[in-house]
Amino acid sequence: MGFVWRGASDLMLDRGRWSCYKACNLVHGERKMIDVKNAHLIGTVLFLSLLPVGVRAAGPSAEGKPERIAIRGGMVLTISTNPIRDGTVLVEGETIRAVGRDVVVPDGARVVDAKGKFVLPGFMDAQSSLYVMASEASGSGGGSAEWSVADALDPFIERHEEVLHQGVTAVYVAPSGIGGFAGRGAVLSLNGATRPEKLVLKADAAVRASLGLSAGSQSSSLARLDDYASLRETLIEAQAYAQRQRRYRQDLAEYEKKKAEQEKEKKAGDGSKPKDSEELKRPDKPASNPTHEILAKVLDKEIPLQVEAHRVSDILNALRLAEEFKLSVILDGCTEGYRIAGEIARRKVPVVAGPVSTSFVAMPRLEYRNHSPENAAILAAKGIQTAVGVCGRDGLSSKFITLAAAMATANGMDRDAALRAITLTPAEIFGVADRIGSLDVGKRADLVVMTGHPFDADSRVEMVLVGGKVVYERDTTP
Amino acid sequence: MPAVAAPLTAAEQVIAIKAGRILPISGEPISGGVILIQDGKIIAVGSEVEIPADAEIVDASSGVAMPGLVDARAVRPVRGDRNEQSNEITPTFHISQGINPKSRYLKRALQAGVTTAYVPPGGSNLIAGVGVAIKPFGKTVAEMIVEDDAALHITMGSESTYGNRIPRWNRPDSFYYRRPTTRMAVAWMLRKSFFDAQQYAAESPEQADAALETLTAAANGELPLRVTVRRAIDIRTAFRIADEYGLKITLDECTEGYKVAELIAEKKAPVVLGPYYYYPRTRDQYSEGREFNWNNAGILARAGVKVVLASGAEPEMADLLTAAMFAVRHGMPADDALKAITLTAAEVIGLADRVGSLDVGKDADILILSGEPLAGTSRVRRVILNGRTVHEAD
Amino acid sequence: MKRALLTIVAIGLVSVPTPGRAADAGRTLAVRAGRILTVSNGAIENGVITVRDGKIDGVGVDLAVPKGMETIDAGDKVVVPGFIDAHCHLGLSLNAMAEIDETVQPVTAQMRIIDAFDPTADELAQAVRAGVTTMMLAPGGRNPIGGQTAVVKLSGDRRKRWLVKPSAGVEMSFTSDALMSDRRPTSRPGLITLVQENLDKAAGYESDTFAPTAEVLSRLTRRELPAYVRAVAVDEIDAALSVIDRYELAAVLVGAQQADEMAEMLVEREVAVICGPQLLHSQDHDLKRAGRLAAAGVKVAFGSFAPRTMSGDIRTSAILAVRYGLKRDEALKALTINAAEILGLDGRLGSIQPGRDADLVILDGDPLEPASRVETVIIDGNVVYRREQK
Amino acid sequence: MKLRSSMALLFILPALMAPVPLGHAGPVRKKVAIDAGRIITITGADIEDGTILIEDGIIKAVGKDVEIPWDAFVMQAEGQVVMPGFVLAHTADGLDRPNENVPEVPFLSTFDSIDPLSAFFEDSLRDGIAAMLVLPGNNTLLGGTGTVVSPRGRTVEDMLVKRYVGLKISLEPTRNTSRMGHMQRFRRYMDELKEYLEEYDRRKKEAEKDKKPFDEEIDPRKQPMIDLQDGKLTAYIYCGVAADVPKAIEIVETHKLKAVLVLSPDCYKAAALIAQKKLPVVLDPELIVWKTNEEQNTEEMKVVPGIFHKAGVKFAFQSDTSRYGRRYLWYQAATAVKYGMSRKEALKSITLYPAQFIGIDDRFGSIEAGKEANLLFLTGDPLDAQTWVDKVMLAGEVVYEKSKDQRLKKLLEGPEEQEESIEQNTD
Repeated sequence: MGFVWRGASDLMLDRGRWSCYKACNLVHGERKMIDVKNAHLIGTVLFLSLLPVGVRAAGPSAEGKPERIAIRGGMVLTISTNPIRDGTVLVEGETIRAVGRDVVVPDGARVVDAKGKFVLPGFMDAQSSLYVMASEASGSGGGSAEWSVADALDPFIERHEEVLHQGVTAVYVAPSGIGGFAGRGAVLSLNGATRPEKLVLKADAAVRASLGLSAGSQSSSLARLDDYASLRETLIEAQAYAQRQRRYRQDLAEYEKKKAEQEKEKKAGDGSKPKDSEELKRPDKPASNPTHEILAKVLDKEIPLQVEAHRVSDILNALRLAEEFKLSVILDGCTEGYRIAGEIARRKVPVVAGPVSTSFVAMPRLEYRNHSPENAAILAAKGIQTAVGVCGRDGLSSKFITLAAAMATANGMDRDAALRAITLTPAEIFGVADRIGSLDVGKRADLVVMTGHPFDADSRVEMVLVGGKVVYERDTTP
Repeated sequence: MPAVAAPLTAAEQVIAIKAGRILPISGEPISGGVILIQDGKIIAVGSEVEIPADAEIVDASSGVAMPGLVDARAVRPVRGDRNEQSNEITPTFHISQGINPKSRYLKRALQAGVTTAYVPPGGSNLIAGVGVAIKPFGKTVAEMIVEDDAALHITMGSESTYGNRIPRWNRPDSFYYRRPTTRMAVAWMLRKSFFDAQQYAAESPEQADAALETLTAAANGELPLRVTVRRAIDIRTAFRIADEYGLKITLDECTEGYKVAELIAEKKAPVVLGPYYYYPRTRDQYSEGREFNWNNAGILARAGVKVVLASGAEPEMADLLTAAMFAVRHGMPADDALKAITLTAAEVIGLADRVGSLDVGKDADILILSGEPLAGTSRVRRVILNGRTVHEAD
Repeated sequence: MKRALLTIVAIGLVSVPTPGRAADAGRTLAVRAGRILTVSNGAIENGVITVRDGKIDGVGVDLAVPKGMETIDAGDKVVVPGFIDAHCHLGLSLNAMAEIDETVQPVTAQMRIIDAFDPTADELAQAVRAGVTTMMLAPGGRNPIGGQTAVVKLSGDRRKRWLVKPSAGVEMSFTSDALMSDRRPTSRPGLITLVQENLDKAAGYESDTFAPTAEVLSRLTRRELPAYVRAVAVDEIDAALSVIDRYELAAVLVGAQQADEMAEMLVEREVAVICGPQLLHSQDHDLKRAGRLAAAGVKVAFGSFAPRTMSGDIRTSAILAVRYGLKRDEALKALTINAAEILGLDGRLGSIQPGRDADLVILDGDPLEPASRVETVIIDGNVVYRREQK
Repeated sequence: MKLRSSMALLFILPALMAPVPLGHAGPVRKKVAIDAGRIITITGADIEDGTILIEDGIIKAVGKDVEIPWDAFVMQAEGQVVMPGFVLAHTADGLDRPNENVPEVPFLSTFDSIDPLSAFFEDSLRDGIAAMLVLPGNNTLLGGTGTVVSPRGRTVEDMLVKRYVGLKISLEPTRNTSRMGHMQRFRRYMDELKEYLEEYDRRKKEAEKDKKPFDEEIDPRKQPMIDLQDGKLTAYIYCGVAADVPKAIEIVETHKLKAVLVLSPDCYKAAALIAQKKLPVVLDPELIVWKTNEEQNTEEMKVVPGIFHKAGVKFAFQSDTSRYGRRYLWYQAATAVKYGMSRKEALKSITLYPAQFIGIDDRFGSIEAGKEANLLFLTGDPLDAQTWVDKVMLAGEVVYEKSKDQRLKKLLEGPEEQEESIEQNTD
């Protein structure tokens, strides 16, 4: 990619590519294959299907058998393995069937020629607020582990497709409450569904909490200790709660057993009194508490705890929490992480670093005072599992994900690491790597075809698949 | 909608509108007539108008054609404060400088048939400044303005006293520490202003004072005076002061006008009702407009007052046709009601020579409706402004 | 009164240090690079730039480099003119946004931003790392007439050469930021009236009477100083243009987001636009505006508005604008020569050609590639930043 | 006593002697035949110059040539249009304070809060509303149960048509609280209820097993929510924004509820979704939504009823006490017709459909033999703005006459006439 001077000539080049796409369509002109016009038609249909109106036009796969798409001859960046030159990705229905150099393209499959193009997994913004209602994303205080971001989603927001068109196919969103527990975050898929539960790829991907966040221009110096204390308290309560529940279950079992025995004795009993006829008392049920139910799961490492912390002291506190309660913690933001990268690395805590540049955020927080654009690079270099998020001023900012990653490389991050940091790594961190994040057989077909490497300014997204469906095709008609 | 970028001047091309029915407002309805337009002006109206061969035909033979609506009190197309609060008496204030050419309100009003809108300054200053008449189409304010310096605005009653206070908690140097805080002071300050204007006119000092110039102009009737009043007592006070200084005034809002209809008729003062001429909504109206009458418009009209129905501070959009429809429902004669949103309105804002009726020589601002204007079920099909179709319902 | 006195002193102190000569007399430098984007006349492959006395001496492919001349060999890297941040508030204070406007009075033309500038502030270092060599400091836009902007170089105060223009123009604001509920003006018409009153006064200003504000504004009406006018929405731009026309001001629009909708009016008035940080906008159609503006023939530059964004982060804006339709060469001009012309410094800055200041940036790739890193920054022939290799 | 025309006396007096015919009250012993210029039956075709025969307040026959019994009192309405009274499927007006500020109060009933003398009911009668479902407001999570009343009489008992109808659930969180917290509250409540019932059943079973007497009552405060789950009550779910609609659907599906959605204008975005779930809908009085298209720099008019009609959603209109047409159901319908909805459907949406939604279509909503005679006598076409409600008949009894409407007189006539009319009153 390097730095070849690209001018208007590049557009011509694109046209060139396009016409050869046309040509190859004519060459193997299978019946099922759609010519360019239809391709656009379907493209637009599906595009429309993303509009808030909610008209969900069924794609070509409307009829029974799963649709097959073969993306052929591209530079396939699987992320999980080494890049494959002119490789082919075969998509069947929802999932990736085959990836490799010599994949046999079955008849009836739609063939997309990706010669000279890049094929990669869809990008994931791990610091997004896409689909979250503005009223809920305000970061106003309050919140509880019980709350779920799924209740704050607005599937009817406009322009979300603009993000999709930049190749983003998944985002992680979480309640934005400041101080203490904010609520449960979720990984969303940009499939244009009009029902939140259909958008959600993974609910309860993490419980979000924050330490030492300042509200606006107000210093958090007073709040931070309180934040930490309240987090601990709640977690201790949750422990006690979990214990109570466990004991109750034991006692109940005990009771049931004894009662059964008594029954037996009564039956067997020949009128004469049973030996120990002490009146059995049924243990009374401790009140159940949803908040603690959730936190119990956090304590059992079923759900990771995502802690937004920026200053060194807050990050250290987060790490302390992790150790004290044996939690699996995800550090979010982690602005001053570069100062204690060793500490973080030693504890093997994953980090969602961001923003790469304070230019992304609406109004720089006080915690950004010691912000360094090299943060992500340094953390990654230390071997920390590092994802890069946009952390933009609104949901649509997620469209800048490749820009953010590219800027990370400009500040010293390894190119491949940076690409991984917006695909597989966030997927791993939020526990969806079994389905998305890389181009592996069996994974969901969330993938992007680009005219060049995603970090090159001139690269354009040609095509986006979500769950095997073509949800976007760039209109290259002049 | 067509490209908003296009200039307002229309082409030489003659346009012929065939209408099933034409309501010229100025004259009797014509059934099965034709309107010819050229250079944005009406060049012919009637049933026996023959259409030039090269004319572009607009076929509305199923519809009704009437003049574009005139909203004589549209307060919405301004962003931010509609008054310069730093002073109570600001005659030099031009609301035209505050108009937002991209105003959503204007685009909506246009689709509802408003082709001329008069925008007054806000009501929280006693003498608020001068309003402007615009056509809601164009890229810059300059393009839109039909008549700047259209009228000087006075607000009586309690609204102009809002915010004024004695400096108990706030900085004593806050400019809100000032008169008026009572109706008495309102009247007194009005008198003083016009007295000063008289003095100024009398000794005409070499050092010109724009504010006093404006007041003098208003006093001499060169600049129309519009007074926002709601309660009957304010209406009476307004006339008292008007008589003292020989002012010709138009009354805005006038919620209790029906109580003093005869007085208003006798003073020959036109009345601009709205919003909700029969149903107070805004806080200020509610504070003083409780004693309303659904037939305010009808009663005033029958008493011989020139009545205009305007949108005022209506939250959604100017729905003048609906306003007229309900005015009629509540007892206003139908043709008065139609005039009230077209010709009479045009007269009150001083543009009767250009808009408000379908007459030869006037601007080609024409509405085409699917049915009779006062029927709840007929909708705006097409809006023509200065001879150009600026909205067409799909 | 006190304030007035101070400003007299300030104005008394106006002293533009004559650039060049003095400090750097005789110093020379040669820069070899795989690619030189001169901006003024195209790209040169494998070229050399020679520098003498802080000025560019020669540019070319086969240029004789005298023996022993200090040489930077940038290998296959790219050299571009130093970027110019056409509008920012850096080096002012830790809490800049609060302190850059003297809001007690609405009209403070006599105030000079330069008097609040600290050339040693460490946030400037970050701007340098981003490849910015020159920037215009401006008041914050919460006053209708806020004060005088300044142009400085980021060479630090080692030599007293950082000051380019202590008074580069007058910052005006027609945005709602300049309206306050408890200070005149509270409304846009009021704002326009206020500005007109002051400009009228200035028109009739004689130098013998003492009135610092009028004195400054008179330079504005005489077109000796440009007006940097903040206006974002169409109605604000419309209002601004009405004033600009009335007093025939030499004006530049600042942060005029919706300017593309009035492009042709700007073209016919030759009014340039300093675009705000593009990351402020997240909607496609907003991101396309900068491109449309340039395509319509309006001269475009970028301002970082830092500390609202990261110091000197104008390259990101250019990159985004390119992604959304701005031509690449236009984008590079916007970062360099256009800004220089807007600031009236195209004789000194913005292009790589003999006689211009030796403000150079070396990157490891094309400046409009987001992944390209700034390797070395040279100001007036002195290396002020070099990326340490890890 | 007011002055009355002798003609009116003839049939009003017996009506007054008779006990109140509505609700639990006994019927009118009387035969009435209406000669109408036009009859809009809603369910069938319109009938020109038709006759409606009423006996004991029940419609016996409708048609062109209905034979009039000799002992029937004949009402002449040649010049007039007779149609079924309007039905309002959802309103929180006529309550002193519609919202309890404790979020979970399903056990409250609007029956205890309805103010029979509030101007709202007087207006409603004047505007031709024959029956309405009064529910709690839109600011309480579980607001309480509703009451169907007719705008007549001086006590709630007089007004009562049906008690304990519908339970109000509002998904719009009370001011500056989070939607996340709001939904979580709801789920908490349902979980606790489930737990409670499980425990209750367990104790009951145990008691039976041990042959102990079991006289534990179900907590009455929980009863309404239980009835809701058993389908004895219909949920009226208010959606403040389109995004609330999916949540409403989630609730309906997970708890298998009978439900009517009460929608804010913004919810037009979810029309397709609602259609697909076949849920009945009560529209907001605001029928037009303006959408700004920044790219095109235009304002687009979204006609809410049009969108729902196209999507195939069955809906009822709603009126409120604010300005202009929003006050009138007929105007809501007219507006829908103005933007392309069929006249028949529009009329159904203010009569039959709402009656069906609130479960009184056996008595209200259309002119058919066997239904109660809840009729409007209109001076003209119902969708014409110049038409007035001349008479309102509820269960065969004329309860409103424009000619005797003193307040309307006050509202429409100048001060002088007012004085006169006041004198008329005081004799």
